[in-house]
Amino acid sequence: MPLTKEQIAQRIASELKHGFYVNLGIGIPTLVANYIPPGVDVILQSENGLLGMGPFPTADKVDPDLINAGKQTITTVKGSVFFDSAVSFGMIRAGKVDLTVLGAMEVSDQGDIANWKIPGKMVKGMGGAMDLVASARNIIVAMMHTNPKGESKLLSQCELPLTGVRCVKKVVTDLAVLDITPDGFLLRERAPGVTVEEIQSKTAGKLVIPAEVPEIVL
Amino acid sequence: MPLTKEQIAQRIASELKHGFYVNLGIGIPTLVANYIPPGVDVILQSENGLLGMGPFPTADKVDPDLINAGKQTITTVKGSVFFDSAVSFGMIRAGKVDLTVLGAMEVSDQGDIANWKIPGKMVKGMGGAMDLVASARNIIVAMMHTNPKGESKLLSQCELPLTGVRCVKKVVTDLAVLDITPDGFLLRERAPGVTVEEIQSKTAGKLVIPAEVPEIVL
Amino acid sequence: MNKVVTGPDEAIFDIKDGATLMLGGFGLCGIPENCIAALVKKGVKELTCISNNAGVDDFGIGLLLQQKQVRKMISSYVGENAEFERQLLSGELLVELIPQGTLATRCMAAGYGMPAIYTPAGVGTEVAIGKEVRSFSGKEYLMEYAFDADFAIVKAWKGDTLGNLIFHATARNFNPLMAMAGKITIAEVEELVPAGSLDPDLIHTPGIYVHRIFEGKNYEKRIEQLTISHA
Amino acid sequence: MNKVVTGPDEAIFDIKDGATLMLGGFGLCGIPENCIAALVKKGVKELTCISNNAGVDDFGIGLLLQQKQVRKMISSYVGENAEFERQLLSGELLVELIPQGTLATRCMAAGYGMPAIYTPAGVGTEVAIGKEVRSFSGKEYLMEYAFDADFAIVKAWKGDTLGNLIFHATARNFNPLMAMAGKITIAEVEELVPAGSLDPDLIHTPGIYVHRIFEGKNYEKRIEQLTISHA
Repeated sequence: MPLTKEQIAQRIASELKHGFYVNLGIGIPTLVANYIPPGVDVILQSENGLLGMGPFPTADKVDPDLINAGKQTITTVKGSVFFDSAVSFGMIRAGKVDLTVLGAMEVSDQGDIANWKIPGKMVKGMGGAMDLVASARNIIVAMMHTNPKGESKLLSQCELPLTGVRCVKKVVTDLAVLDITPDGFLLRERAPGVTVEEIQSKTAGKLVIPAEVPEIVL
Repeated sequence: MPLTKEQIAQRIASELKHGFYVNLGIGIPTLVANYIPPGVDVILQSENGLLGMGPFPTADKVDPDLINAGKQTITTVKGSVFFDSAVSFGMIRAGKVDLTVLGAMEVSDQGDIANWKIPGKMVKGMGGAMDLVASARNIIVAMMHTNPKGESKLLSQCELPLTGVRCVKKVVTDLAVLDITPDGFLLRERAPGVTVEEIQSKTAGKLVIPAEVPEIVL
Repeated sequence: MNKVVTGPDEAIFDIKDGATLMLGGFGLCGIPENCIAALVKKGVKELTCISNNAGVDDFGIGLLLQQKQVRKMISSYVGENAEFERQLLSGELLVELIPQGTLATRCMAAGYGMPAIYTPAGVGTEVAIGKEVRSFSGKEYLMEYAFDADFAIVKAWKGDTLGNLIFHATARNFNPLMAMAGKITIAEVEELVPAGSLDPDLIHTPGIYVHRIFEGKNYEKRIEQLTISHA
Repeated sequence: MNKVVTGPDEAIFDIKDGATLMLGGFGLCGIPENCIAALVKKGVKELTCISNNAGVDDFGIGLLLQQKQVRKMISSYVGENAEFERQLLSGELLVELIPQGTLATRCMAAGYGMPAIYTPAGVGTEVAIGKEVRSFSGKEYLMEYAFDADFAIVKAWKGDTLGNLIFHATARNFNPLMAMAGKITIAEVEELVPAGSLDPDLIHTPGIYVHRIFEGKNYEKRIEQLTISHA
């Protein structure tokens, strides 16, 4: 059974370590916040200028001055702090954020990522994605293994315009957990019941398959 | 009669305009604050991180956390603001400070200034002087016209190591007020009773003497 | 010294056709609502706007777009705006998309008197085209220039008569950076207080950067993505 | 998450001979008194200290100089210290003098992940020797590199258990810049409060930059130039 989006988020959440500062992108990455393991304290950064992002507010607590990078109304947690956008991207650029999780349209087996522009479609912009991928020490991509047409999103070369080069460290899809290594995608884990052959057939980039590929444990 | 140091400060104070942000260096420049004309509001910047510097404190108001760039205990005025040293030199570099007044050992007729180092003597450092002279939009030097040996401090070339090049706009000494122009020192005013000939004889750099050189009015 | 003007019309009186403006805000959060309304009323055209986003169809910078007052947007993300898309596709509007951190840092550079900065954002992408790439300690960076804006228009929470500003929550965003960066900086604030009312330790923007300030009226503070937790 | 350590000895436990340290403060104002005392007690040697000044003979960094623990000072102004002068003239101590704004901005660059910055300070002077000079819009600038410090040791007024810091008056100076710049940042504070006690709008240094924090004791806050007005 391929993982659901929630399960992808849950698997990524198990990568979180106590004391991590984490930036979660829009989409599946946002869901990671729902699965932070007990006993693991992490602080969420929102690149518009907040450390210590809390859950969405109840209706009576909505503050229009308090939003996340997806422009959603949010709350703060104890010990949160606000800052301007230069400080925010400064801490990202300086490698102070321990983990960045973001979605992608394509990832290459060298760790390149494309997630901002489709030629021929209206381009809305890269927002903070290029800064995040160029600077973060540890980047995990959360995405479906294939696009709606069934084509692999794990390629030898990205075909879409790049967001960043050689930056992704790990990819978690509905089918597998893969590390980016000098030899290509290293297949670490597979979704329960999903075969290595299926993953191989849906991975267009170079795939390294170890002798043992355990199932993902959630 | 040559001007006293206080009178040099007083003459420089007449250059202040309402609304100016001003940085005053150590020595004679500090005295300028005592002669700010009535009706002229200026805000004093101290480059260690303060806008809105007030006078020295009375004994009961001394705060060791509140000092100026000369490390003297000071006070604040209404509307003052503290900031870090990068912001402080950022506002200097960005040309937000309207006027900088500082002392010098030598000034050249091209506006070069030397005020931080004497070869053979213990060098304490340039502090913020190089930043100030490289960035300030308007720099007035306050100094004696000659050194203790009677040698001119207004030269065609500075002999001491430079603090900055082509930056000084005006020099006020005990003998004269001089603008730095492409043609050299332009003699604007002379101290009461001091002759143009005396100023000429004590100015080693190129001196441009207009037909009329009025006395300084304090 | 007193930097207080009567209101947005006086604050923007000398903004002319063809001016380059920085406008604070992230989405609709922390935008200078009063000044945007005054710019619409004044009808200045051919503006270049440096702002992280371009508003929505009927609010924020979208109001300027509706009146075709904007010639060029310099932004990191410009979605949620149908009129914007129409003008872009028809060629009436130019858009320069730049990474959000680069946008912020180019504002900061201007405020700090630094002519250019180096950032890794965009290396190896189309953002790097035509730019100097330079390697430091084995990592590649793009050189990006400081912005050069005629006016910065920002929104603060509190401000005093000397132009000292304090921002609230994530409405801070680009506002303090742009405040530092404008040749002329205009600040509209929710509450204007006498000089001396703000704690000098806790001011975000020193007044030296602010040339005109006024207390704005009728802040709508529209929310772009109202997201509620049912707890 | 809790960054609180028991005191200065634990805070500096892994600082070793030959380390590069940033030390906050301007003169004796806002210096990390407790950590300096602990460094003297620990006796680490061959330190490179990046600090605007070098203290006085018997206080501040002067205490480290007395014990000959410093190999190199990187400062903008180093007067008021006879032992310093003796070691410098004897060749025991190396000194690199750099303009104060350059010092501040090289700290900031490190904190912002910018490998280098451009500043006009020092153009045409001996400070420019060996440095890249580059012209932007007709004005010359020096390229200066970001600092690379193993530890930053700063002093704040208040701090919380997550490392968020607030500074007081001109004791702020280089402290927030160095706090951002250290690979490991140690903060000593006059008052340590629980996370959530500080207003999130009014924090100067976000805790992400701070790795260890403790409430210091017995601050002497010596005044270098007591100057009184007899009014």
